[in-house]
Amino acid sequence: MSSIKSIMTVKDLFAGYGETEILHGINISVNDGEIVSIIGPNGAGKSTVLKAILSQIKINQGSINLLGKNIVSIPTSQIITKGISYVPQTNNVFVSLSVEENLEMGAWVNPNNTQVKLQEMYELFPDLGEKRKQPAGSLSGGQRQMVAMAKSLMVDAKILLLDEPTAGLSPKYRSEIFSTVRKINGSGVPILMVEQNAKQALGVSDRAYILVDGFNRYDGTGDELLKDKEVARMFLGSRD
Amino acid sequence: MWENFGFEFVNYYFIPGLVLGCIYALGAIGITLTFGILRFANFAHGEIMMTGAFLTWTFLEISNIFLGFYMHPLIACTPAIFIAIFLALSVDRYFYKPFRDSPTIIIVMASFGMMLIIRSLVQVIWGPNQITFVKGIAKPNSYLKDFSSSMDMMLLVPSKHLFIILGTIIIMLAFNYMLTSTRIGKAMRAVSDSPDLAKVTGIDVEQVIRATWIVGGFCAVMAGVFMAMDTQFIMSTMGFRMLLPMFAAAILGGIGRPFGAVLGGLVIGFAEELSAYPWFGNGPLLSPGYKSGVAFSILVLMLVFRPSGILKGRVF
Amino acid sequence: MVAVETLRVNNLMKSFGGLEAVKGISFSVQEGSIFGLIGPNGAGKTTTFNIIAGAERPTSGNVLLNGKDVTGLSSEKLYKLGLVRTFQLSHEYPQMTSLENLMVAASDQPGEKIFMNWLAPKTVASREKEVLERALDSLNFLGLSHVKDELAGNLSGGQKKLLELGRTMMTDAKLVLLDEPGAGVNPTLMLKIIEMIRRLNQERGYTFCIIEHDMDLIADLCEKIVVLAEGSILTEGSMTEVRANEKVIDAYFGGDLE
Amino acid sequence: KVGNPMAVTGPIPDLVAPMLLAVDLAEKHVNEQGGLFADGQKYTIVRADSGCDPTAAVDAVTKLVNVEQVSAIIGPVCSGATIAQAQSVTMPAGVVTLSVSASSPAISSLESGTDLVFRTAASDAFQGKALAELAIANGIMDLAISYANDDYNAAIAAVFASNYEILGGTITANEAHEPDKSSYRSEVATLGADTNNLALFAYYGSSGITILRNSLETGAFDLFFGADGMAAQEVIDQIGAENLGNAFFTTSTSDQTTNAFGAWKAAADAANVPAADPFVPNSYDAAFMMALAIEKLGSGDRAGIASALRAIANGPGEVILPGEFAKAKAILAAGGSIHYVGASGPQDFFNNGDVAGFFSKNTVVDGAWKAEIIK
Amino acid sequence: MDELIGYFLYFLSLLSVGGIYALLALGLNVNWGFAGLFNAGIAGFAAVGAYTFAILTTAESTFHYGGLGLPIIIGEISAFLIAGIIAAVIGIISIRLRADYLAIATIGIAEIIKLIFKNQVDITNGPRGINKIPRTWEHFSESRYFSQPILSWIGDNQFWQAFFDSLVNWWWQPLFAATILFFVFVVYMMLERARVSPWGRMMTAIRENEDAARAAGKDVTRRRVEAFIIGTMIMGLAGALLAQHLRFIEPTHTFDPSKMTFLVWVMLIAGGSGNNRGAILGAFLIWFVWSASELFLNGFIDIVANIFNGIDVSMLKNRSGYLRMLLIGLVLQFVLQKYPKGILPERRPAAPGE
Ligand SMILES: Nc1ncnc2c1ncn2[C@@H]1O[C@H](COP(=O)(O)OP(=O)(O)OP(=O)(O)O)[C@@H](O)[C@H]1O
Ligand SMILES: Nc1ncnc2c1ncn2[C@@H]1O[C@H](COP(=O)(O)OP(=O)(O)OP(=O)(O)O)[C@@H](O)[C@H]1O
Ligand SMILES: [Mg+2]
Ligand SMILES: [Mg+2]
Repeated sequence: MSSIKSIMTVKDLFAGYGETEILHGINISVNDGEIVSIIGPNGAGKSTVLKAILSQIKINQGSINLLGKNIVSIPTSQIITKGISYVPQTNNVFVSLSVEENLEMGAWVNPNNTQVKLQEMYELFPDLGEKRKQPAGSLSGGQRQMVAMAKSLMVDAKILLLDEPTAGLSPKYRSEIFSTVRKINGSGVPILMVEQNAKQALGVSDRAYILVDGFNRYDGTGDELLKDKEVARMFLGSRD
Repeated sequence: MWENFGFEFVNYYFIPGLVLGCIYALGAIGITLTFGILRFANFAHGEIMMTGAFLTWTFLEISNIFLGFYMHPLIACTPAIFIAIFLALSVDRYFYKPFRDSPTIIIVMASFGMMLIIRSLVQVIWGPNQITFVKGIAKPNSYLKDFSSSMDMMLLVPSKHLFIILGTIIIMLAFNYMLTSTRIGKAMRAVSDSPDLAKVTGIDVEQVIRATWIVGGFCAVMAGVFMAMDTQFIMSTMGFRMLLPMFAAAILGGIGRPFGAVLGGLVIGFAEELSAYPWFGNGPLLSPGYKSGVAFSILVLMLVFRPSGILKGRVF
Repeated sequence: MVAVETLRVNNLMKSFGGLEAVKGISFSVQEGSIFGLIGPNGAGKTTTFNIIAGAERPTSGNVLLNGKDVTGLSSEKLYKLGLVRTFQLSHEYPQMTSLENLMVAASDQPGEKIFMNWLAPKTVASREKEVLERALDSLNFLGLSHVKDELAGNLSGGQKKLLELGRTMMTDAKLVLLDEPGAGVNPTLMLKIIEMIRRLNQERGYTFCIIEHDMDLIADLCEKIVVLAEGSILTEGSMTEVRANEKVIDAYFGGDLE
Repeated sequence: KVGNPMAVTGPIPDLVAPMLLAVDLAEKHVNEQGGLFADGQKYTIVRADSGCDPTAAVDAVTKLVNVEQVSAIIGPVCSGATIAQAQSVTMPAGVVTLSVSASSPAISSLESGTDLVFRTAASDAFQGKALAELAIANGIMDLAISYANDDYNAAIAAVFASNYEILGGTITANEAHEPDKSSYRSEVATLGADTNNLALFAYYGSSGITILRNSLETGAFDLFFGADGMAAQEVIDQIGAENLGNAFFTTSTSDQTTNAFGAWKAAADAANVPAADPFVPNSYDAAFMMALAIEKLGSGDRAGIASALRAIANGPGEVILPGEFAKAKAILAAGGSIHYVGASGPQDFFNNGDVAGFFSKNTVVDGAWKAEIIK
Repeated sequence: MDELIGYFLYFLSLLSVGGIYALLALGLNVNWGFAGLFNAGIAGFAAVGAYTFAILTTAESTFHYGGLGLPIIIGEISAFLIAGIIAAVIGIISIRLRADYLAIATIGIAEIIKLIFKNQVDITNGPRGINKIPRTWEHFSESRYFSQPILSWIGDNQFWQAFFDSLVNWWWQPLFAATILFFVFVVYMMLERARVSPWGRMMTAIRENEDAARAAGKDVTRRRVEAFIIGTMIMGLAGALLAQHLRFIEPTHTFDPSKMTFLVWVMLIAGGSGNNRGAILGAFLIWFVWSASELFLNGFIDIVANIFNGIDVSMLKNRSGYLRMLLIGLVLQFVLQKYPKGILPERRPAAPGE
């Protein structure tokens, strides 16, 4: 077995908004080729972890390593250049730009083969191809989510961060997103995603972390956590 | 051919309206951009315009001292543009940037403060008095006059007006191309939609904002110089006088729409000039005392019945 | 027992420019029932809700509430007729605390007339006390007590969703429209929400109309389900019937029946 | 110590700037020629900004009267500001106002018997009439009027219009215009439909020059005349003397052939003050007369200033010309009486504090305004 | 002694004008702080109040309409009501506009109001303005007041004449300032009560998220018009008081938006929008800076002149008005950067009744 290459490590992260600290020492790591999920109750700080990685909030303590380099307190736009692609939970498309322009913007940091990528995306999401000239603001909630995903895939990312990519999607698309996630991952991109469709998420994940109130509560492989009775009851909505 | 009515109308009402509209339109571009991208009504915009005109005048005088003749204002304005852009960028850096994440009203107030500061500085440096920009009166362009009279018409257009109209058209086309077809232009629109999202998409928002000020500053100086060429004098209050009609033009056209701004500028320019036209009987349609009310009435009606502007722009 | 129709929608159509988002749909919701509206993304569900709730005008067709034609009435009038809705994308008041967010939603507040505050402060205060209690109860129920004094703008995505739901608990509604109450909500909490909807339905007699992509919730709660696709009704019936329908599987479930 | 609220900021800074210089010149003359009283106290003029705005003027004068404790006010520039500060502050406080350029007829009836408001500029009621007579005398029998819609220009235009019609002239159009616009082409085109003569009442800086230029460019008018606000060197500089052959404007300066004006002109030229610009001599007169009045009174006491002012202005006594402070001081010290004859006219006050103006007709000769007394 | 009285009188005038501005700022606070309505037509609404008051209360005049000679209190109430009526009309037309658009519309409307006052010469005497406006308390010393009941019951004309002559000439000034402060106090109390009430909460909700408020049964349009009207009525009242203070009003400069409207906005933002106390504090503070800066600046220039003996400061003096504007601009930038939420930031009551 070859040694596992770590893509990103978050170590002892303390961070929050202004005065209030939300994360109290979080540890997360993503290795090459992995899909890693973060799950947990609402308000646990899952989105906050992603925001911290992207330098969008103040980090009080701890380190974040991307490919061996510390990226704490580097401006957001540079972090993106370093190969992180991110899809926020809400407000994740440019509403007055057309679908196509949204995707072009996704390719901002590396615009070289935009046309090829565009074609790929329209194949991946045929619905978007039909609406390519329509402003993203007039799409339905689910359609927007697809635009947001596609937009983040326009560059060859070293790691993809997804904040609830399937929220609001129909079962069909949800499954498709999960299989897309697998596909993307299969092409060699490690993925860190926050999900509330916990069972399905765990199903596709290599490993997962469960956060509660800003602390790491459990972690393990997807299957381990799925089988754990307590985890299932507390976080996966299983009825006993 | 044309009866007398036509010439009079074209020469005294249509062309002046067009010229005024062009100036408004150029000023409105900067306003529409800051409104769209930085999301605030920039009250200091008129002052950038005014400062540009004063700087241009200074360079005209300098050229007279060192070269012995007055350059054409459109040449003298080149260094003025650089200085004005520098001014706009530093104002942004020190006075607006700290408020990027604050509510709009704060930055609107800051721009109001900047308006006072810039204007007072100009008044302290250059004095509050009128300064002659170009002497004398502008005679109609003789080539155009001969040409049109041989066609049995009579066009009385001074060359300065031709410069203004052509200049505006060129700037507009360039600007529209930039916004819809260049990378930075699209990024401007993206930032205008959502700065946060732009940031996490990897767009350097600050760079886009700087580009905005550069374009806005350029248009403002051009508007200022055109205006100075037209009125032939400059004055420290000229920016503020133009500000409200320019706002009106920007909104009328649809915020974030450069062609809208042109259209808005033209509508306001025409309306102001044509309100004095004796449409019925001999007297002006509306007492010229109400002239500045015309722009506002149109604006208010427009806002009420079609808030997105002539070309659908962004509605907040 | 004669079933009373709380809501009836007749031949509703809506187009945006060239796009026909809703192409003539009709359905009805019985009093006291829980009704589900499902369908692929972009099928026109939210648009249908918006029309029923008075946020948008239909191009044609009409909406009957308790037999009365309410097509085109404004949201606030409909609210007074007992119709409450939530939004798919949370609509909180960001600069107000969670508690205030709920208190605002209460109906019959005499203190909302400015003169009452100067002329009859007593009346205002006593109603205010009731509203406060109810708001605290609702927060408690939703597990939001600890953020009651937090500004709503600072809540997490899911917490905002819950707050959205909490607003419907502040009034005595006849018909509640829920637009994806479960999106982004933790599965465990989702069970609680299902429970709450059921309780509100049974104890207070609310009629519910729910859009949701979470089939657990729909299957658990809804007696009757309408499936929309591309603006038209694909089929309707109970969960089992709908699940068995080939067309629905094709358009919606995508062969994945969980 | 005297307060001097002037519209430093506001709509007409061009007009005010030289007026400020004139006031400073008067202050300098007084102090250079021995100062006030036997012990040579400094004559101090405290400047404030009245902004041509009632609110600002009231605030400025409140400070002058209460904080600076000035003996008198030499005045706000605009009529509105003058009226407001007088009614709101100086009259209740019993302080004399000597306005330098407020020409509104309304000021004549401002005070009833308190003898607290004076001015060195003639009321528009006089100038409008003089201008109407001048127009008729020049054979201008029809004209269009365009006036800036502000207190000064609206007032004088109204007086002019009624007098002109009484004298048999025809007014083809009479319209207000909104000052400070960048173009008046359509206005002049409409006004000029039936006549080539334009009676223009405007401050040159806010709309006057633009209207002249637009008229000349469009050829709507070829003869222009009007009042005070336009007769400034700036107009010639901007429009060009060659284009102003057919323009004349009245001003309420004095007869430029008199000794008084000669003395003023010499002093002003030496100090680089434009001697004949609108209201500049009036400003000097006001500041200078106030010094004389205080000298005469022997103290800065507010109460006596009104009568002292009348005494030195209305005579009888030895004639004092602008700049002759030392001479006046000597005469007063010897117990004599003086009669000041000002740069802008004799400056004898009527009962209501007004002065009769002298008016001149200004035409462009050799690239400068040349004044010629008419009344 | 005279000096002390002088300072006292100046202080009173600061209080009076500050109080008038405090009312304007409170009115704006109802518009902006409570309801999020960007009203930039303050000068116009104040003008409506001022003109209403002037026309109703001045003695009969040939220059303008009426001079109806009504009692001052009727003038004040009418200013209050007429401003409200005008605001209602404007509000119904333009209230749907959001933030900056409403601002620009209201600027335009204020400008149109000004133009009407300027051009309807028969009614308002046009740009030449209305003169001899009575001022509370001081007006009793005018014979047209003391020759009327109730004062005439107490004594005859000579009695009153002699009485008023016997008073120091500034007797009315403290009373006038107190009257203005009284108005400020009453308006403050009423607004504060409204702010912490469900009404205030509802207004905040409407300001924050209109759609949600609508879905919660709030009649958004009506409420916004209501807040617009209440705010502008207060501005109308302030206008009436300003007319008394100045005793002369004209349309062009008295109600110059770049001074009045802007200044009031600065006051509210600096003081803390949404906070009534902030509005009042901001008004007094900024007015003090505005007014007293002239004294400081003049003193400063004198000092400079003394230090660098012989340099000519007349240029500085003559442009000191502009330096003052510069100073105000800098103060504003400072306050904004230091207190972006105002000196007294808005605080919503955490729970009712608190
Ligand atoms: N304001 C609008 N302008 C133009 N098109 C619109 C507008 N609102 C919705 N649409 C279009 O109408 C269609 C239906 O949208 P709707 O939001 O009702 O879908 P939905 O069924 O709620 O989907 P989802 O489950 O993804 O929320 C979509 O294709 C959308 O693009
Ligand atoms: N901008 C903010 N300012 C202050 N507090 C915030 C802000 N955003 C989030 N919070 C707080 O941080 C905590 C964690 O929020 P976060 O968005 O990370 O939750 P989450 O785990 O993503 O939840 P969900 O599943 O509901 O999206 C919450 O209690 C929330 O109230
Ligand atoms: Mg989240
Ligand atoms: Mg939807």
